[in-house]
Amino acid sequence: MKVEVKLFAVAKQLAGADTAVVELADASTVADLRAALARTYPPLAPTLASVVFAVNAAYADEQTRLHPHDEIACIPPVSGG
Amino acid sequence: MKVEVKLFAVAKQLAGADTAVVELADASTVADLRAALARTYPPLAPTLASVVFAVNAAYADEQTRLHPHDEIACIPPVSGG
Amino acid sequence: MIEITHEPIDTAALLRAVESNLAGAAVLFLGTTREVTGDRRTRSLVYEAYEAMARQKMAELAEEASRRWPLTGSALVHRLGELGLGEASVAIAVSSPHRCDAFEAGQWLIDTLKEVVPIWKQENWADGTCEWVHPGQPPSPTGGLAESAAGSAPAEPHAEGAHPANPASNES
Amino acid sequence: MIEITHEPIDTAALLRAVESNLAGAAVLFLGTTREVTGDRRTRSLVYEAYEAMARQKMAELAEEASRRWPLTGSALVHRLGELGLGEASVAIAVSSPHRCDAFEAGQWLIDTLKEVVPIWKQENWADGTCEWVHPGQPPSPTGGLAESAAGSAPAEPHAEGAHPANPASNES
Repeated sequence: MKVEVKLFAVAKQLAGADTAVVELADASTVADLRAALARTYPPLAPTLASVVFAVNAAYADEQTRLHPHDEIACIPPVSGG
Repeated sequence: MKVEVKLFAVAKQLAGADTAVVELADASTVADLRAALARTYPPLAPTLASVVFAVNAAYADEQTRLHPHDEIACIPPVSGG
Repeated sequence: MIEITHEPIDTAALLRAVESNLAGAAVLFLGTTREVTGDRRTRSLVYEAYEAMARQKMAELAEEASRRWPLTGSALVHRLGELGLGEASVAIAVSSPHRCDAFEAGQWLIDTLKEVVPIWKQENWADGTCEWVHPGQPPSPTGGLAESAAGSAPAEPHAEGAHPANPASNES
Repeated sequence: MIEITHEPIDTAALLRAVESNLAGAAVLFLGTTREVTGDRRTRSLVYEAYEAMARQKMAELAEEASRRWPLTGSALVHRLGELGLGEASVAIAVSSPHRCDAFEAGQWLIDTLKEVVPIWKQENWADGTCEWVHPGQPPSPTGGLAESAAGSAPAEPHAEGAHPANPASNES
């Protein structure tokens, strides 16, 4: 399946885009997505160790399974406030 | 010497006046003032145990000596804020 | 900015007074007239002050806070007269480079103001009675004058500004 | 009142939003753009958010604060876009019957907002460089992009919102 990942802050800057698109096997997890992003977007690789992911606007862990229509976002360490 | 004492809140209410006037010996202290007020204004007596006095807008203790032109105030427990 | 006023407190003016390019945080505290205390209802509060001394004490508190914390601004305003429900009787604003200091200084300022600044409030209860509030003295269930005059007030000094779990009066 | 806005924050609106006859205290916190951090000067900050999730997280924080403290009102507003020196990026107001709860809840809300709400700030330094601020990653002395791309970022998870004694960026 093809998933789109929203990018913010330094991740958006490094990728040069506000969305990343990666091809994943069905029933892939967040861990699989992390690995696929590093392969597909080499400039993102250094920062991926410190990001977390949100699935449908909730923080996800590495085991969370992804589905084709999920809203997925890459969340670098936050610095609001 | 004759001294005027500013009264506030329940002390003003009990005395029915915003100023008390008492006659003191020269070189009297705040302790002497407290005793003189109780004699001169019996309605104030019950509340005098819980008040403190300010002399020239600073909190005074029982040993503070009073002078004829001091600004003296009777300060019941405060409840601002 | 140190002020005693009979007008409604202009909170925007306090925030402007503590603005600074060196500040990363500002904290504004408002003490407001609460309707319900225990099972009693307040209609209004009346505040009275020994004004000259109150202003001086408030200025001393601002100076002391600036010694204790790295503040970039402080402002204290107390209102006097009759206040309706929800109205602010006191406003304190502080600013600082980092937020911890602003929170700590703001809390210290209101706690200490309530201990040392010569200002008094009178509760006008909804049942028509009214009484002066004096921490450390037993609250009167029936209004202030008769009860206080009846004597037996304890020889307790000024209350130490403790946060009362079940205050008998309008006490933030 | 939960809001993400590109306009200057209306602090009076936050205070009105938490007004209540049951409140004896209100606390307003403002996070503002500080000019000086260590020996560096900031020209402006730019804030970006994952807006839908940020709004949802802010609403969750307000609900959680109301479970932890007896609040009579809460309001959270975060501004996005470019902010000049002294401008407020975030405002939090809470009210409660007694002031301790308003201070504690206000401090918890800003601490937790800084940990969990997906919003990011970019420092535009006065020397012309700019960089995204990401707590837990080493700050770049020369601007963000080149340094970050050069790698060796530690595998540290999101910072736990500790109050940094010497923050490397505009951090209240």
